[in-house]
Amino acid sequence: MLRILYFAWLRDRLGRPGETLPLPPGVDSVAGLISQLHARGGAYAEIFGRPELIRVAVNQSFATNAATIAANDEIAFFPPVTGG
Amino acid sequence: MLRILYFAWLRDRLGRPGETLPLPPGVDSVAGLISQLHARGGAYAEIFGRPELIRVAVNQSFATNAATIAANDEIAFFPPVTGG
Amino acid sequence: MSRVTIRVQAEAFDSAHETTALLAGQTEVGGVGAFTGFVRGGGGLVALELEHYPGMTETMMRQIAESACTRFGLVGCTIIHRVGRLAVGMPIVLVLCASAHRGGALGATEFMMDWLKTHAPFWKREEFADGSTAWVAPRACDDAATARWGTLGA
Amino acid sequence: MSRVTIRVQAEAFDSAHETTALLAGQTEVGGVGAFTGFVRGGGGLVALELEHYPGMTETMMRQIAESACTRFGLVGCTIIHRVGRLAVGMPIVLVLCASAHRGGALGATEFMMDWLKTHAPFWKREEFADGSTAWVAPRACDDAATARWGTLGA
Repeated sequence: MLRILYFAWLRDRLGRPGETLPLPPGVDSVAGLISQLHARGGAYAEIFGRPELIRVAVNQSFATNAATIAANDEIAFFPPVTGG
Repeated sequence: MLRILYFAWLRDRLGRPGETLPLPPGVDSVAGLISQLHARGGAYAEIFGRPELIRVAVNQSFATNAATIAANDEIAFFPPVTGG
Repeated sequence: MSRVTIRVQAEAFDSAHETTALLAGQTEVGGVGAFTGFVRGGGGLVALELEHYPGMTETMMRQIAESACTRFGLVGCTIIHRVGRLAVGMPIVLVLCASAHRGGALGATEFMMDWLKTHAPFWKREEFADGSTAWVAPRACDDAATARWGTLGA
Repeated sequence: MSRVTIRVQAEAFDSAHETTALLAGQTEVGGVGAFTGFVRGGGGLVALELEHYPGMTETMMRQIAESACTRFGLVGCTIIHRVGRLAVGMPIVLVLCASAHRGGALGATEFMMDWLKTHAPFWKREEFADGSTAWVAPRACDDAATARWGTLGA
Protein backbone atom coordinates (compact mmCIF):
# COMPACT_ATOMS: atom_id res chain seq x y z
CA MET A 1 0.00 0.00 0.00
CA LEU A 2 1.10 3.56 -0.74
CA ARG A 3 1.21 5.73 2.36
CA ILE A 4 0.27 9.31 1.44
CA LEU A 5 0.81 12.17 3.91
CA TYR A 6 -0.49 15.75 3.84
CA PHE A 7 1.00 18.55 5.91
CA ALA A 8 0.18 22.14 6.91
CA TRP A 9 -2.57 23.82 4.86
CA LEU A 10 -2.86 20.82 2.51
CA ARG A 11 -3.97 18.73 5.48
CA ASP A 12 -6.34 21.49 6.65
CA ARG A 13 -7.87 21.85 3.17
CA LEU A 14 -8.21 18.09 2.55
CA GLY A 15 -9.41 17.45 6.10
CA ARG A 16 -7.06 14.52 6.69
CA PRO A 17 -3.43 13.95 7.62
CA GLY A 18 -3.00 11.17 5.08
CA GLU A 19 -4.37 7.99 3.63
CA THR A 20 -3.22 4.62 2.41
CA LEU A 21 -4.18 3.25 -0.96
CA PRO A 22 -3.00 0.61 -3.39
CA LEU A 23 -0.68 1.91 -6.11
CA PRO A 24 -3.25 2.79 -8.83
CA PRO A 25 -2.82 0.73 -12.02
CA GLY A 26 -0.67 2.52 -14.58
CA VAL A 27 0.80 4.95 -12.02
CA ASP A 28 4.58 4.79 -11.68
CA SER A 29 5.56 8.41 -10.96
CA VAL A 30 4.70 11.31 -8.67
CA ALA A 31 3.12 13.05 -11.67
CA GLY A 32 0.87 10.05 -12.25
CA LEU A 33 -0.26 10.05 -8.62
CA ILE A 34 -0.93 13.79 -8.75
CA SER A 35 -3.21 13.23 -11.80
CA GLN A 36 -5.13 10.55 -9.92
CA LEU A 37 -5.60 12.77 -6.87
CA HIS A 38 -6.59 15.71 -9.07
CA ALA A 39 -9.26 13.60 -10.72
CA ARG A 40 -11.06 13.23 -7.38
CA GLY A 41 -12.36 16.80 -7.77
CA GLY A 42 -13.21 19.20 -4.93
CA ALA A 43 -10.32 20.25 -2.68
CA TYR A 44 -8.14 17.62 -4.37
CA ALA A 45 -8.69 19.23 -7.76
CA GLU A 46 -7.93 22.66 -6.32
CA ILE A 47 -4.69 21.60 -4.72
CA PHE A 48 -3.37 19.08 -7.23
CA GLY A 49 -4.34 21.33 -10.14
CA ARG A 50 -1.67 23.74 -8.94
CA PRO A 51 1.44 21.57 -8.52
CA GLU A 52 3.64 24.70 -8.35
CA LEU A 53 2.21 25.29 -4.85
CA ILE A 54 3.21 21.92 -3.49
CA ARG A 55 6.40 20.07 -2.67
CA VAL A 56 6.77 16.29 -2.68
CA ALA A 57 8.88 13.86 -0.72
CA VAL A 58 9.22 10.19 -1.64
CA ASN A 59 10.31 8.02 1.28
CA GLN A 60 11.26 11.14 3.24
CA SER A 61 13.49 12.66 0.57
CA PHE A 62 12.59 15.66 -1.59
CA ALA A 63 11.52 14.50 -5.05
CA THR A 64 10.41 15.97 -8.36
CA ASN A 65 7.16 15.14 -10.14
CA ALA A 66 9.18 12.92 -12.47
CA ALA A 67 10.33 10.66 -9.60
CA THR A 68 9.23 7.04 -9.90
CA ILE A 69 7.10 5.53 -7.17
CA ALA A 70 6.42 1.94 -6.21
CA ALA A 71 4.00 0.02 -4.01
CA ASN A 72 4.74 0.60 -0.29
CA ASP A 73 6.40 3.99 -0.84
CA GLU A 74 5.67 6.88 1.52
CA ILE A 75 4.66 9.93 -0.50
CA ALA A 76 4.25 13.27 1.29
CA PHE A 77 2.67 16.42 -0.15
CA PHE A 78 3.20 19.75 1.58
CA PRO A 79 3.65 23.49 0.97
CA PRO A 80 7.14 25.03 0.83
CA VAL A 81 8.67 24.76 4.28
CA THR A 82 8.81 27.71 6.68
CA GLY A 83 10.79 26.56 9.70
CA GLY A 84 14.01 27.90 11.16
CA MET B 1 53.50 67.63 28.15
CA LEU B 2 53.12 64.89 25.54
CA ARG B 3 52.05 61.58 27.00
CA ILE B 4 53.62 58.70 25.03
CA LEU B 5 52.46 55.11 25.52
CA TYR B 6 54.04 51.84 24.37
CA PHE B 7 52.15 48.54 24.17
CA ALA B 8 52.90 44.84 23.71
CA TRP B 9 56.38 44.03 22.33
CA LEU B 10 57.24 47.71 21.89
CA ARG B 11 56.93 48.14 25.66
CA ASP B 12 58.93 44.93 26.28
CA ARG B 13 61.70 46.04 23.91
CA LEU B 14 61.83 49.61 25.22
CA GLY B 15 61.53 48.46 28.82
CA ARG B 16 58.87 51.02 29.74
CA PRO B 17 55.10 51.46 29.34
CA GLY B 18 55.41 55.11 28.37
CA GLU B 19 56.88 58.47 29.19
CA THR B 20 55.96 62.12 29.29
CA LEU B 21 58.01 64.76 27.56
CA PRO B 22 57.56 68.31 26.33
CA LEU B 23 56.62 68.63 22.66
CA PRO B 24 60.08 68.83 21.05
CA PRO B 25 60.71 72.14 19.24
CA GLY B 26 59.91 71.89 15.53
CA VAL B 27 57.83 68.72 15.94
CA ASP B 28 54.21 69.04 14.83
CA SER B 29 53.40 65.59 13.41
CA VAL B 30 53.61 61.91 14.28
CA ALA B 31 56.38 61.57 11.68
CA GLY B 32 58.38 64.31 13.43
CA LEU B 33 58.02 62.58 16.78
CA ILE B 34 59.07 59.24 15.26
CA SER B 35 62.25 60.91 13.94
CA GLN B 36 63.04 62.26 17.40
CA LEU B 37 62.52 58.86 19.03
CA HIS B 38 64.56 57.14 16.32
CA ALA B 39 67.45 59.53 16.97
CA ARG B 40 67.77 58.18 20.52
CA GLY B 41 69.51 55.10 19.12
CA GLY B 42 69.41 51.60 20.64
CA ALA B 43 66.01 49.91 20.84
CA TYR B 44 64.37 53.21 19.83
CA ALA B 45 66.36 53.27 16.59
CA GLU B 46 65.47 49.63 15.90
CA ILE B 47 61.75 50.16 16.43
CA PHE B 48 61.23 53.64 15.02
CA GLY B 49 63.48 52.89 12.06
CA ARG B 50 60.81 50.41 10.89
CA PRO B 51 57.57 52.42 11.06
CA GLU B 52 55.82 49.78 8.92
CA LEU B 53 55.83 47.53 12.01
CA ILE B 54 54.04 49.99 14.25
CA ARG B 55 50.63 51.56 14.51
CA VAL B 56 49.91 54.95 16.06
CA ALA B 57 46.99 56.43 17.93
CA VAL B 58 46.68 60.13 18.70
CA ASN B 59 44.34 60.82 21.60
CA GLN B 60 43.04 57.27 21.44
CA SER B 61 42.16 57.33 17.73
CA PHE B 62 44.12 55.56 14.99
CA ALA B 63 46.30 58.07 13.15
CA THR B 64 48.73 58.14 10.24
CA ASN B 65 52.30 59.39 10.41
CA ALA B 66 51.11 62.61 8.77
CA ALA B 67 48.73 63.42 11.66
CA THR B 68 49.50 66.67 13.47
CA ILE B 69 50.23 66.57 17.18
CA ALA B 70 50.15 69.25 19.83
CA ALA B 71 51.36 69.74 23.40
CA ASN B 72 49.29 67.62 25.82
CA ASP B 73 48.33 65.02 23.23
CA GLU B 74 48.38 61.33 24.11
CA ILE B 75 50.40 59.43 21.49
CA ALA B 76 50.42 55.63 21.58
CA PHE B 77 52.73 53.33 19.61
CA PHE B 78 51.91 49.62 19.29
CA PRO B 79 52.10 46.61 16.96
CA PRO B 80 49.10 45.62 14.81
CA VAL B 81 46.33 44.45 17.14
CA THR B 82 45.59 40.75 17.69
CA GLY B 83 42.50 40.63 19.90
CA GLY B 84 39.09 39.10 19.24
CA MET C 1 34.69 12.65 13.11
CA SER C 2 32.73 15.78 13.83
CA ARG C 3 30.37 15.79 16.80
CA VAL C 4 26.82 16.25 15.49
CA THR C 5 23.74 16.73 17.67
CA ILE C 6 20.27 16.95 16.15
CA ARG C 7 17.06 17.34 18.13
CA VAL C 8 13.38 18.12 17.52
CA GLN C 9 11.58 18.87 20.76
CA ALA C 10 8.67 20.77 22.31
CA GLU C 11 10.69 21.92 25.34
CA ALA C 12 12.90 25.00 25.53
CA PHE C 13 16.65 24.53 25.03
CA ASP C 14 19.54 25.85 27.11
CA SER C 15 22.17 27.23 24.76
CA ALA C 16 24.88 27.41 27.45
CA HIS C 17 24.32 23.74 28.28
CA GLU C 18 24.38 22.78 24.60
CA THR C 19 27.60 24.75 24.02
CA THR C 20 29.26 22.99 26.95
CA ALA C 21 28.22 19.62 25.53
CA LEU C 22 29.50 20.56 22.07
CA LEU C 23 32.90 21.62 23.45
CA ALA C 24 33.40 18.91 26.08
CA GLY C 25 36.89 17.44 25.75
CA GLN C 26 37.76 19.61 22.72
CA THR C 27 40.83 21.86 22.91
CA GLU C 28 41.24 22.85 19.26
CA VAL C 29 38.17 25.09 19.10
CA GLY C 30 38.89 28.75 18.38
CA GLY C 31 35.32 29.89 17.96
CA VAL C 32 31.66 28.96 18.26
CA GLY C 33 29.14 30.60 15.97
CA ALA C 34 25.53 30.54 17.10
CA PHE C 35 22.11 31.56 15.92
CA THR C 36 18.93 31.53 17.96
CA GLY C 37 15.65 32.20 16.20
CA PHE C 38 12.74 33.71 18.16
CA VAL C 39 9.01 34.21 17.59
CA ARG C 40 9.01 37.85 16.45
CA GLY C 41 6.03 39.89 17.60
CA GLY C 42 4.12 42.56 15.69
CA GLY C 43 0.89 42.79 13.70
CA GLY C 44 -1.14 41.30 16.54
CA LEU C 45 0.75 38.01 16.52
CA VAL C 46 0.29 35.99 19.71
CA ALA C 47 2.02 32.70 18.97
CA LEU C 48 3.25 30.33 16.29
CA GLU C 49 2.22 26.71 16.01
CA LEU C 50 5.10 24.68 14.57
CA GLU C 51 4.34 21.46 12.73
CA HIS C 52 6.88 19.06 11.25
CA TYR C 53 7.24 15.79 9.32
CA PRO C 54 8.63 13.34 11.89
CA GLY C 55 11.39 11.20 10.46
CA MET C 56 12.10 13.31 7.39
CA THR C 57 12.83 16.32 9.61
CA GLU C 58 15.58 14.53 11.52
CA THR C 59 17.03 13.09 8.31
CA MET C 60 17.22 16.55 6.71
CA MET C 61 18.65 18.16 9.85
CA ARG C 62 21.37 15.52 10.04
CA GLN C 63 22.15 15.89 6.34
CA ILE C 64 22.44 19.68 6.73
CA ALA C 65 24.64 19.34 9.82
CA GLU C 66 26.96 16.78 8.25
CA SER C 67 27.24 18.78 5.07
CA ALA C 68 28.23 21.85 7.14
CA CYS C 69 30.84 19.85 9.07
CA THR C 70 32.46 18.63 5.84
CA ARG C 71 32.26 21.90 3.95
CA PHE C 72 33.53 24.11 6.79
CA GLY C 73 35.78 21.59 8.55
CA LEU C 74 33.82 21.93 11.79
CA VAL C 75 34.83 20.27 15.04
CA GLY C 76 31.11 19.78 15.61
CA CYS C 77 27.68 21.34 15.40
CA THR C 78 24.27 21.26 17.03
CA ILE C 79 20.79 21.91 15.67
CA ILE C 80 17.78 21.99 17.98
CA HIS C 81 14.39 22.89 16.55
CA ARG C 82 11.25 23.21 18.64
CA VAL C 83 7.73 22.20 17.59
CA GLY C 84 4.29 22.91 19.02
CA ARG C 85 2.86 26.24 20.19
CA LEU C 86 5.41 28.99 20.89
CA ALA C 87 4.39 32.42 22.17
CA VAL C 88 5.92 35.70 20.95
CA GLY C 89 9.46 36.08 22.29
CA MET C 90 10.06 32.36 22.71
CA PRO C 91 13.11 30.69 21.10
CA ILE C 92 12.38 28.39 18.13
CA VAL C 93 15.69 27.16 16.82
CA LEU C 94 19.30 26.94 17.95
CA VAL C 95 22.30 26.35 15.69
CA LEU C 96 25.83 26.04 17.12
CA CYS C 97 29.01 25.53 15.09
CA ALA C 98 32.42 24.91 16.63
CA SER C 99 35.50 25.45 14.51
CA ALA C 100 39.22 26.21 14.75
CA HIS C 101 38.60 29.67 13.23
CA ARG C 102 35.79 32.18 13.24
CA GLY C 103 35.32 32.22 9.47
CA GLY C 104 34.25 28.57 9.42
CA ALA C 105 32.12 28.87 12.53
CA LEU C 106 30.12 31.86 11.28
CA GLY C 107 29.95 30.66 7.67
CA ALA C 108 28.61 27.29 8.79
CA THR C 109 26.01 28.98 11.00
CA GLU C 110 24.67 30.89 8.01
CA PHE C 111 24.82 27.81 5.80
CA MET C 112 22.85 25.68 8.26
CA MET C 113 20.20 28.35 8.85
CA ASP C 114 19.72 28.90 5.11
CA TRP C 115 19.22 25.18 4.49
CA LEU C 116 17.01 24.69 7.54
CA LYS C 117 14.75 27.53 6.41
CA THR C 118 14.28 26.03 2.95
CA HIS C 119 14.77 22.25 3.27
CA ALA C 120 13.79 21.08 6.75
CA PRO C 121 10.09 20.10 6.76
CA PHE C 122 8.69 22.50 9.38
CA TRP C 123 5.67 24.72 8.87
CA LYS C 124 4.55 27.69 10.95
CA ARG C 125 0.98 28.75 11.55
CA GLU C 126 0.45 32.20 12.99
CA GLU C 127 -2.13 32.78 15.71
CA PHE C 128 -3.37 36.36 16.13
CA ALA C 129 -4.94 38.26 19.02
CA ASP C 130 -8.35 38.25 17.25
CA GLY C 131 -8.30 34.45 17.13
CA SER C 132 -7.56 34.18 13.42
CA THR C 133 -4.78 31.94 12.12
CA ALA C 134 -2.69 31.89 8.95
CA TRP C 135 0.00 29.61 7.58
CA VAL C 136 3.26 31.48 7.07
CA ALA C 137 4.21 31.90 3.41
CA PRO C 138 7.79 31.09 2.38
CA ARG C 139 10.03 34.07 1.59
CA ALA C 140 11.74 34.27 -1.80
CA CYS C 141 14.84 35.72 -0.12
CA ASP C 142 15.29 32.48 1.82
CA ASP C 143 15.51 30.52 -1.42
CA ALA C 144 17.94 33.08 -2.82
CA ALA C 145 20.11 32.84 0.32
CA THR C 146 20.23 29.05 0.03
CA ALA C 147 21.03 29.15 -3.68
CA ARG C 148 24.36 30.85 -2.85
CA TRP C 149 25.61 27.55 -1.44
CA GLY C 150 24.99 25.42 -4.53
CA THR C 151 23.95 21.92 -3.54
CA LEU C 152 23.67 20.56 -0.02
CA GLY C 153 26.45 18.01 -0.59
CA ALA C 154 29.81 19.51 0.31
CA MET D 1 17.90 53.70 19.72
CA SER D 2 19.71 50.40 19.65
CA ARG D 3 20.74 48.81 22.94
CA VAL D 4 24.55 48.65 23.03
CA THR D 5 26.60 46.96 25.76
CA ILE D 6 30.40 47.11 25.77
CA ARG D 7 32.62 45.59 28.43
CA VAL D 8 36.31 44.82 29.00
CA GLN D 9 36.80 42.52 31.96
CA ALA D 10 39.06 39.88 33.48
CA GLU D 11 36.15 37.69 34.64
CA ALA D 12 34.36 35.07 32.56
CA PHE D 13 31.04 36.06 30.95
CA ASP D 14 27.73 34.24 30.93
CA SER D 15 26.33 34.32 27.41
CA ALA D 16 22.84 33.20 28.47
CA HIS D 17 22.67 36.05 31.00
CA GLU D 18 23.95 38.55 28.39
CA THR D 19 21.39 37.34 25.84
CA THR D 20 18.57 37.75 28.35
CA ALA D 21 19.75 41.30 29.12
CA LEU D 22 19.99 42.13 25.41
CA LEU D 23 16.44 40.90 24.74
CA ALA D 24 14.72 42.19 27.90
CA GLY D 25 11.50 43.98 26.95
CA GLN D 26 12.07 43.49 23.20
CA THR D 27 9.38 41.71 21.18
CA GLU D 28 10.51 42.50 17.63
CA VAL D 29 13.60 40.28 17.67
CA GLY D 30 13.54 37.41 15.18
CA GLY D 31 17.09 36.24 15.71
CA VAL D 32 20.25 36.59 17.74
CA GLY D 33 23.62 35.93 16.11
CA ALA D 34 26.49 35.12 18.43
CA PHE D 35 30.17 34.41 18.33
CA THR D 36 32.32 33.23 21.22
CA GLY D 37 36.08 33.12 20.76
CA PHE D 38 38.14 30.63 22.76
CA VAL D 39 41.84 30.09 23.49
CA ARG D 40 42.62 27.37 20.95
CA GLY D 41 45.14 24.76 22.10
CA GLY D 42 47.88 23.10 20.09
CA GLY D 43 51.65 23.45 19.61
CA GLY D 44 52.30 23.34 23.34
CA LEU D 45 50.23 26.45 24.09
CA VAL D 46 49.24 26.74 27.75
CA ALA D 47 47.62 30.17 27.97
CA LEU D 48 47.26 33.60 26.41
CA GLU D 49 47.96 36.85 28.19
CA LEU D 50 45.66 39.56 26.85
CA GLU D 51 46.74 43.18 27.09
CA HIS D 52 44.75 46.22 26.00
CA TYR D 53 44.83 49.99 25.77
CA PRO D 54 42.35 51.16 28.42
CA GLY D 55 40.18 53.98 27.17
CA MET D 56 40.87 53.54 23.46
CA THR D 57 39.65 49.93 23.63
CA GLU D 58 36.22 50.90 24.92
CA THR D 59 35.99 53.76 22.41
CA MET D 60 36.75 51.45 19.50
CA MET D 61 34.40 48.73 20.76
CA ARG D 62 31.56 51.24 21.05
CA GLN D 63 32.29 52.64 17.59
CA ILE D 64 32.26 49.13 16.09
CA ALA D 65 29.02 48.24 17.91
CA GLU D 66 27.24 51.45 16.91
CA SER D 67 28.38 51.12 13.33
CA ALA D 68 26.99 47.55 13.24
CA CYS D 69 23.66 48.72 14.70
CA THR D 70 23.29 51.40 12.02
CA ARG D 71 24.50 49.31 9.11
CA PHE D 72 22.46 46.19 9.93
CA GLY D 73 19.50 47.87 11.64
CA LEU D 74 20.07 45.93 14.83
CA VAL D 75 17.74 46.05 17.83
CA GLY D 76 20.90 45.89 19.92
CA CYS D 77 24.28 44.26 20.36
CA THR D 78 26.78 43.28 23.03
CA ILE D 79 30.57 42.97 22.97
CA ILE D 80 32.46 41.59 25.95
CA HIS D 81 36.22 41.12 25.70
CA ARG D 82 38.33 39.59 28.43
CA VAL D 83 41.87 40.64 29.40
CA GLY D 84 44.58 39.05 31.54
CA ARG D 85 45.73 35.45 31.53
CA LEU D 86 43.40 32.92 29.90
CA ALA D 87 44.20 29.19 29.78
CA VAL D 88 43.56 26.97 26.73
CA GLY D 89 39.83 26.36 26.30
CA MET D 90 38.75 29.55 28.07
CA PRO D 91 36.40 32.02 26.36
CA ILE D 92 37.98 35.33 25.28
CA VAL D 93 35.32 37.32 23.50
CA LEU D 94 31.54 37.35 23.13
CA VAL D 95 29.61 39.16 20.42
CA LEU D 96 25.79 39.13 20.36
CA CYS D 97 23.59 40.80 17.72
CA ALA D 98 19.81 40.99 17.95
CA SER D 99 17.83 41.75 14.81
CA ALA D 100 14.40 41.32 13.25
CA HIS D 101 15.86 38.84 10.72
CA ARG D 102 18.70 36.34 10.67
CA GLY D 103 20.58 37.98 7.78
CA GLY D 104 21.22 41.13 9.78
CA ALA D 105 22.02 39.27 12.98
CA LEU D 106 24.61 36.99 11.38
CA GLY D 107 26.04 39.66 9.06
CA ALA D 108 26.53 42.03 12.00
CA THR D 109 28.23 39.28 14.04
CA GLU D 110 30.80 38.78 11.27
CA PHE D 111 31.20 42.54 10.81
CA MET D 112 31.87 43.15 14.50
CA MET D 113 34.33 40.26 14.80
CA ASP D 114 36.26 41.41 11.72
CA TRP D 115 36.58 44.96 13.07
CA LEU D 116 37.41 43.81 16.60
CA LYS D 117 40.20 41.59 15.29
CA THR D 118 41.80 44.43 13.35
CA HIS D 119 40.86 47.68 15.12
CA ALA D 120 40.33 47.08 18.83
CA PRO D 121 43.63 47.60 20.67
CA PHE D 122 44.14 44.18 22.24
CA TRP D 123 47.34 42.15 22.01
CA LYS D 124 47.86 38.47 22.77
CA ARG D 125 51.02 36.93 24.15
CA GLU D 126 51.30 33.14 23.97
CA GLU D 127 52.68 31.17 26.87
CA PHE D 128 54.01 27.67 26.10
CA ALA D 129 54.54 24.55 28.18
CA ASP D 130 58.33 25.04 28.06
CA GLY D 131 57.97 28.49 29.66
CA SER D 132 58.68 30.46 26.48
CA THR D 133 56.39 33.30 25.40
CA ALA D 134 55.70 34.97 22.04
CA TRP D 135 53.53 37.85 20.92
CA VAL D 136 50.90 36.73 18.43
CA ALA D 137 51.47 38.08 14.92
CA PRO D 138 48.50 39.60 13.09
CA ARG D 139 47.03 37.53 10.26
CA ALA D 140 46.76 39.03 6.77
CA CYS D 141 43.42 37.25 6.30
CA ASP D 142 41.94 39.31 9.16
CA ASP D 143 42.80 42.53 7.32
CA ALA D 144 41.34 41.11 4.13
CA ALA D 145 38.13 40.13 5.93
CA THR D 146 37.76 43.62 7.36
CA ALA D 147 38.46 45.29 4.03
CA ARG D 148 35.24 43.71 2.65
CA TRP D 149 33.23 46.12 4.78
CA GLY D 150 34.78 49.35 3.47
CA THR D 151 34.99 51.93 6.25
CA LEU D 152 33.78 51.50 9.79
CA GLY D 153 31.20 54.27 9.45
CA ALA D 154 27.93 52.87 8.13
